[in-house]
Amino acid sequence: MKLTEIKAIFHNGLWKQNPGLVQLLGLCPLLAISNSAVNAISLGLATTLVMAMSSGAIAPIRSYVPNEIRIPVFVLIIAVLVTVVQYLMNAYMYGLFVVLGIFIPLIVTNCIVLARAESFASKNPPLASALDGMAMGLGLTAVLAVLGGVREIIGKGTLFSGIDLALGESTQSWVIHVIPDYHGFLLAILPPGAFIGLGLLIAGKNWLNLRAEAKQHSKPASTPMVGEAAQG
Amino acid sequence: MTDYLLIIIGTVFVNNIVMVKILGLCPFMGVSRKLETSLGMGAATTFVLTLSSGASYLISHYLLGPDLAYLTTLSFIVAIAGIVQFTEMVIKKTSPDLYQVLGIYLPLITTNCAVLGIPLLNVQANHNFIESLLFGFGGAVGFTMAMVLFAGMRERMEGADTPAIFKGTAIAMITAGLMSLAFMGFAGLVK
Amino acid sequence: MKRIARSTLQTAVNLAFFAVIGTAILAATFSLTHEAIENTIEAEKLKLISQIVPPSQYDNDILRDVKNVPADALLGTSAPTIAYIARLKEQPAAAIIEVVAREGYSGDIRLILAIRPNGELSGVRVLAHKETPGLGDYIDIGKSDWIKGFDGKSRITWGDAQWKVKKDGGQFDYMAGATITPRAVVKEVNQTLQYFALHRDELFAPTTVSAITTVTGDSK
Amino acid sequence: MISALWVMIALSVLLGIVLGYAAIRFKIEGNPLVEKIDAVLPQTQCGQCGYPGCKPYAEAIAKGESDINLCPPGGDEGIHKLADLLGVEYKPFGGDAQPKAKAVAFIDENTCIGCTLCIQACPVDAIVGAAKQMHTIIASECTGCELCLPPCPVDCISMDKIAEDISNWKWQHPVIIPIQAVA
Amino acid sequence: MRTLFSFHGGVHPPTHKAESTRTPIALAPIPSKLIIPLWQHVGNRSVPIVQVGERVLKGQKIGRPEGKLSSAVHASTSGTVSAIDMQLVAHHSGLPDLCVTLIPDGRDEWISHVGVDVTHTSHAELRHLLRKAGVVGLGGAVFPSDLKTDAHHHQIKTLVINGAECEPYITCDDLLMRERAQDILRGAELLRELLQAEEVLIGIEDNKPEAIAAMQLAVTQAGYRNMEVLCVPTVYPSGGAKQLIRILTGIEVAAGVRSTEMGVQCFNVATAYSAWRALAHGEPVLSRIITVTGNVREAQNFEVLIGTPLDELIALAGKQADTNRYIMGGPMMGIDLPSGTVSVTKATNCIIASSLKLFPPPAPVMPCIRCIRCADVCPADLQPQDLYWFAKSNNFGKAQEFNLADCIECGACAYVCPSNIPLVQYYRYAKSEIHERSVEKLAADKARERHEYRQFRIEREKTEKAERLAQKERDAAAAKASFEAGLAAAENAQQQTINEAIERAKVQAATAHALNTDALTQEQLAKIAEVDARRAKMRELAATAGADDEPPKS
Amino acid sequence: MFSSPFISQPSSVSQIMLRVLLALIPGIAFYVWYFGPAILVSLTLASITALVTEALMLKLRNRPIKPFISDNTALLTAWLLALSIPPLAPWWLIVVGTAFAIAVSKHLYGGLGSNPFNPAMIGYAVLIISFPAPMTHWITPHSVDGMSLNFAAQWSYIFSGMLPSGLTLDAVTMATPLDTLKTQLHLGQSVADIRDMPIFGRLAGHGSEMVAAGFALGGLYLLFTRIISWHLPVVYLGTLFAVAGLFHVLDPAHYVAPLFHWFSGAAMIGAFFILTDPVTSPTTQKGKIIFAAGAAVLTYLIRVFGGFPDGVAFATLLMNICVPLIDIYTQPKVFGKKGAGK
Ligand SMILES: Cc1cc2nc3c(=O)[nH]c(=O)nc-3n(C[C@H](O)[C@H](O)[C@H](O)COP(=O)(O)O)c2cc1C
Ligand SMILES: Cc1cc2nc3c(=O)[nH]c(=O)nc-3n(C[C@H](O)[C@H](O)[C@H](O)COP(=O)(O)O)c2cc1C
Ligand SMILES: Cc1cc2nc3c(=O)[nH]c(=O)nc-3n(C[C@H](O)[C@H](O)[C@H](O)COP(=O)(O)O)c2cc1C
Ligand SMILES: Cc1cc2nc3c(=O)[nH]c(=O)nc-3n(C[C@H](O)[C@H](O)[C@H](O)CO)c2cc1C
Ligand code: SF4
Ligand code: SF4
Ligand code: SF4
Ligand code: SF4
Ligand code: FES
Repeated sequence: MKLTEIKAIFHNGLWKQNPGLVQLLGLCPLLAISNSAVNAISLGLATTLVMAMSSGAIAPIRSYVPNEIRIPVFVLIIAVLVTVVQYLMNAYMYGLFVVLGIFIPLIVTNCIVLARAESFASKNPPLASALDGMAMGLGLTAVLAVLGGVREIIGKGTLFSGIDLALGESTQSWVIHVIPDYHGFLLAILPPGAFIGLGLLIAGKNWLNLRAEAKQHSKPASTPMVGEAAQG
Repeated sequence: MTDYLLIIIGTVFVNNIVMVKILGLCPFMGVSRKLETSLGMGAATTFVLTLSSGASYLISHYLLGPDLAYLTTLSFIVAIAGIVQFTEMVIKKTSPDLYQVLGIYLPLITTNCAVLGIPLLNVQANHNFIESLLFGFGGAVGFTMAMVLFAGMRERMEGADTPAIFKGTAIAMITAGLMSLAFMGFAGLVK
Repeated sequence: MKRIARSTLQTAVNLAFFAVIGTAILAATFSLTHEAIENTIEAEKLKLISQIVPPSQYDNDILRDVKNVPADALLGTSAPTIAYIARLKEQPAAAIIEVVAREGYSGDIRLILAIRPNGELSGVRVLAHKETPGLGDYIDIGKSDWIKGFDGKSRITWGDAQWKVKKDGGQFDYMAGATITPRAVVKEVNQTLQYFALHRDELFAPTTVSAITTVTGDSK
Repeated sequence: MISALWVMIALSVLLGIVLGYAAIRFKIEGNPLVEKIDAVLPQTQCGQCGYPGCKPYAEAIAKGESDINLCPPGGDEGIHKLADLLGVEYKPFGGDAQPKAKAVAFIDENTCIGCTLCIQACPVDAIVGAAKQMHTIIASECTGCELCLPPCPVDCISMDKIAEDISNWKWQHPVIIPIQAVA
Repeated sequence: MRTLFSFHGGVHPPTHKAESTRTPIALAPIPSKLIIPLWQHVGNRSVPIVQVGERVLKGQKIGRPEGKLSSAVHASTSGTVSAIDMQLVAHHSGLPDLCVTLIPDGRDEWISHVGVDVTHTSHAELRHLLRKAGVVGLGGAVFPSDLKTDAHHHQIKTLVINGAECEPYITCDDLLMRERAQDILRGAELLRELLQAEEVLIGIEDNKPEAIAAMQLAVTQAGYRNMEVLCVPTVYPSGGAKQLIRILTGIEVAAGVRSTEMGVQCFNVATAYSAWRALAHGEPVLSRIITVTGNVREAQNFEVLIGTPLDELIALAGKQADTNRYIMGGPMMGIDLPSGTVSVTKATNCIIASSLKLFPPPAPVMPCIRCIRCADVCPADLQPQDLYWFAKSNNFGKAQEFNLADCIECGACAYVCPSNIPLVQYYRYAKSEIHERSVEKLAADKARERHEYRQFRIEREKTEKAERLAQKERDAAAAKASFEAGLAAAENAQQQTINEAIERAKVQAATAHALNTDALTQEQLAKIAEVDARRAKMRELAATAGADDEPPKS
Repeated sequence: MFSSPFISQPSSVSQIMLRVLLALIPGIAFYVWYFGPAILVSLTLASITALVTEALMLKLRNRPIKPFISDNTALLTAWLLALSIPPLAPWWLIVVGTAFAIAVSKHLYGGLGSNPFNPAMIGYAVLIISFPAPMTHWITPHSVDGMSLNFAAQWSYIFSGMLPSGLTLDAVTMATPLDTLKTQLHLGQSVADIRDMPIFGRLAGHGSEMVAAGFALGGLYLLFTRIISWHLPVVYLGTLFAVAGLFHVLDPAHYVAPLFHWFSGAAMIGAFFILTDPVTSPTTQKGKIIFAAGAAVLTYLIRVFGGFPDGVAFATLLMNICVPLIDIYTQPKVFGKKGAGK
């Protein structure tokens, strides 16, 4: 694989076709679990793992699967991977497992996983597919992390609360109290806050895109020549 | 009887699957641009969800039992995928119009989290067969209702002077947020 | 017709093939993690129990020393639950019971209590509740220490008439604007103590490994 | 382990049978979507979309191989219609495709040598004429696709913009004069 | 006493009618030049039949009707044709259109004209005469009256004569009724005869007592039976044909339905008058009564020659210095005129000189707050706020679904809107976009069919060629004859479908063609004729050459 | 280019809104009379926040500020929001609520006329969900106990959270009558017992019933000036009366009389000022009737069986969601398509 290809895949996953902001897939965990940064990042990473593995696994076998059972076989593969992850978490990260709850098995039906399997892995070689799965997963994780962080700060005034669930008791002191003595704006950590937060993030992305576009358009106008003339 | 009624009210309004439980959002956002489309998608989902609730009850009680509980997710999702695929083929044949409208979203019912989420919640809550069916049906009706109402709002918002960066999905997302805020008003109606 | 049958069968075998592989992987994972999971769950339970009964106060295998507790109005339960019995040197140290306060502001509040043989509360914790965040959720240990107010109290400390929030003339604190929640909790804890008084001996009877004893039914 | 295998095999065989049967029983041919897309396209047959005509473009869209924003004659409106039809998000014109003002072709009679090359190029038979005779464009049939321009060896075909007059004049979207506070 | 009905909505703008009713109708002098538009009516533009430099007499036809839906145009006085060219006309677009410019010679010399005995002339003949005389609806719609008098085999019960004149400022019908009631009634009788209507109901708003009295008197004097003058409440737009029909008969005529289908027909009083003049006296429509009011020294009604330039007409009433623009028609439905050089047409019932004081510039436009005042006044029972919402966001499909077509553009909604939204402009915009789309759709369908036919033809040519080649081989192998027969049969079936397609294309092409030539300029018409001639020749050539690849349309 | 019509009735948005503001005055006057002037502080705070937010958003959206800021709608939103939250609420509460209402629920949608949700009610819902504690500390009316606060004390509580020494929050605030009713019923008391408590007056809460009457008075003014049509208030109050009446007749010990529901909480202000928001209510007559009846039923359900003491705000928002569909499915027949022309 060429470097440019890899770059393109990551640019796609992280920005251009970001699942959370652009494709609007995988929304449920994105919205439900993003009420704290730690939850958000943990689920994001679990999803990334599953996506990378499933895309990588589906790519080599795709040509042997007849069309009519394509989807059942794909979800079967995904489900196996998810269940494996679920059991590992259950055994070794129990606290997190309880918090993420039903959303771990629901990675199976996280639309973005199957969507990538269908639209990318079923057309590309294994390595690229695995990378694409990973990039998409990371894109989702990034949005999750931002959304989780913002919601946590506004909603509770803290950051990384519950980190001990993921990394063990000793990390309890890593929790940051961004705003001490804060009342807590509960809306932010309730479902409405999730929707509104994501809406604002999407708008923010639109804004950055628009600005980038405007810059591109105005470039020819601001050539050095003009600048010099203006100075002279 | 009232219990069953309460399950329906509970799943449709109080614990609306989209607005409160936050499941099934991708189709909720994706297929709600047009009223007709959302009605069609709602109908298809209701059918699949009710069916898969029943099927998953049978699977978990008669096929798996407590010993094989670790196969729950796997067996559910395989059954669901099968049901969806079957539905898709039937609709494609019998109603090309509906098929065209639902487009890429029909196969994606498989990945509507609600379709797996509800059977899993059924298992968690230890529902009996009828309760499972009602829970699935109520959840799907709630999903359809939320999506149809949302589609109505989105259609109206098309004419609004929305700021450019909010046009489209951003404002739709915020609307969904305010809808879910309103749905919090149902809190406590069914305990 | 034959064509249909053949292709149908082909599909079935195909799918079965993948299913077999998947199942095998899963089964392997399950058997590998099975034990670790059981251990984790037990550890979590012990951690919770240790909040209300310090580990130093018992020495038995508390998770195996259990009694079945049938549903009971005093406990607010509608299905049988399990009581764990703590013993120190074979002597009863505390009974740990899960109960439900049914009159919460927005639904049931699940509690776990540890009661010493003398009817004194060793500790109370909220397992799950749906009370309004920011208003009724101060019963949660994560939010405030209010729940610790039960420690060491018994029906001897205060008569039943005083097991009320201060606003209603009782002994328990509350936060202005949210009295429904503490009322429900206080009432349920008091009822559990009443239940304990009725069933004390059955709860503390020695447990044999072969037959888990059941505490007798409805106390009403 | 063994029972797990049996359960999953039973389940998947059952499903496989249902699906395998359905795949054949409910097979459908053709794609009604193409017709619907084609009905939205302007039928100018100009090929500016990069496909040899509207129908091929419609097929490409239906297959998901092509974007919906490539047909300049269809205009913004056309993209909106396609977006609605396919349930996807509207997007502005892609690449350098930009819609032009409507025009009809006009043959300069003095220069035309009657080579019939333009007749062969015109996708809608809007040019009449026989070999070595002067050719003429039936203005009412001409879609303005400009496909007849390149083949003409003497460059006698030009595109006339359709002028606005009372009969084809349209009301404009009211431009609200930016609200000024009237002092 | 007849019970009157009412319609939903309506508004009561200040009438401003008193200003122009103080003096009787005055005869406007012959102006220095007449600019007579050739397109003053609904339908196809009429075709000029005079040459530049030609001398014409008063009443001489200068434009002949083109096609069924069209009307004739006449010289309003005697004089010389000085130009046939594009001139600014009174139209919303502010664009020029084809006009005949006439320099009057001042002699006002009539072409020979005689009336007919209306009782002894066939209905068909009478209608033909109306068409020849250029009689069109003078109530504003300028629809050719000959077509309106044809009931298309429907039984007509009621003929409604519209004297409501509900728009503010306008008083031309009022004065016409006061001064020429008898001729109006004769015209009404004539129209009743043509339509075979049982009764004639004349509706006049109750703010015109003099006109009502005059008409009533005329009815009693003449002793018409089954003819009633009815006084209707003053509410805008009671003069809209549908609304007046509703008030007088209770019948509602839906959009897209001809009122004759429901047994009613409606004519304006001035139309009745001019119909009578045309048939009984042989006078084409050369002049009409026009109210000149607003910011003028002496508001008054004039009888004005069609084609009189606005400036000269205004001068008669006394132009004021602070006049900023003119409105043709009333303030609710009129047209903003681009300049004083445009001339009056058959549709001109009123000219309002405007000043900033009289018509202050519109207040700032605010967003719609959905207060539904507009819906409360809409006489068509529409939801103007929804139509606006859809029109604004170019959602034309929804606008159509919400019955945009039923909007009569009366402007009542915009009149009451607290947000000052130019609602009617939005509706007109949406309507014209919808119209254009339907035209484009037709064109696209036609193009598709032609393209498909062409592809089929090319395909066929290929197979034919291949076949010819194969034929030779097949000749040798005669044993395969049966196979060929099968092929021919298939070909036949195919041929049939092609023929059908060609037929369809022909029909469509014909209709589309008619649409397309609706509004061509003089030059365009000439060019088409030329091309047609050449094409005919070429077709001959092609036919002799034996080529069969001529396109399906001829 | 001008297009007809060239004349228009003299009326404007700001004038309509001004009249609605005026119509709120009787209710506010009673409020001050019974509960002290704290409400004036929150009205002022809300107004300032609303105007500042409105101006800021208009600037960000590149829209002219002057005509929009003077259309009075922001003030109206501010007042209605201020009237629906406890007057003693801390100052930041009202600032957050008003800013959210104007910025998110109004301007993100495109400002005046485009918002599908009632901004004031969004503000209220956000606050009661985010800050339930301060949102339940309602002021006790003067006449109920002697410990009412003077203006200075109210002022200092709003801005610093400090009460004069010797007073507890419990002493100067109380749950609203609706809330008290619910709590006491929960404790097993009967309606008759509860109504004997001093905080209740003849119809409903002492003092607050007069406030509601004041709003009804203003509402009648709006009806007579035809700023609102009768459909919404009449159907709303009628349905509320009918539903409450039904329950009351079936079980008077547990369900209060319908008039109590009319004069408690936000029922009156809701019927005349909130549901009637033209922007967020249906436009057709049939639609208005459905909207109002639905809102009434929801109000009752939430009040009596739900988790919030008052249901007006959530009922309004829930019905707001349905407005586009209601509008679509209740289109009146247009001229000529109504069948017989009678
Ligand atoms: C939205 C909302 C949520 C509430 N949630 C609770 C709650 O969870 N627990 C509670 O005890 N009171 C809650 N309340 C307050 C009760 O309605 C009631 O006012 C209070 O319990 C009575 O307390 P008091 O006796 O101190 O006035 C809530 C109130 C509101 C408005
Ligand atoms: C809103 C509106 C108002 C109208 N007002 C009048 C009117 O006052 N008097 C009138 O004769 N025609 C009026 N018309 C035109 C009538 O609808 C109708 O075209 C006319 O009465 C038919 O008669 P005609 O063909 O003789 O013109 C109005 C039309 C509309 C749409
Ligand atoms: C949406 C809304 C909700 C309201 N909720 C309450 C409430 O829960 N309690 C309250 O006392 N006043 C509330 N009000 C204010 C009342 O209209 C009014 O202020 C009155 O004093 C309260 O009446 P009550 O004491 O009978 O509840 C609310 C107002 C609005 C607009
Ligand atoms: C009768 C009437 C009632 C109104 N009610 C409200 C209301 O409840 N809440 C609100 O924010 N604005 C209200 N407004 C003001 C305005 O319509 C509202 O701010 C818009 O929703 C802003 O787009 C009302 C206006 C009128 C004329
Ligand atoms: S670009 Fe030309 S050929 Fe392509 S679809 Fe459009 S009109 Fe047809
Ligand atoms: S004449 Fe030329 S421009 Fe017109 S349709 Fe034919 S090829 Fe296209
Ligand atoms: S009158 Fe104006 S502001 Fe009111 S609803 Fe109609 S268009 Fe909107
Ligand atoms: S202009 Fe149209 S929408 Fe407006 S009132 Fe008249 S008929 Fe109704
Ligand atoms: S992630 Fe839940 S539906 Fe897509």
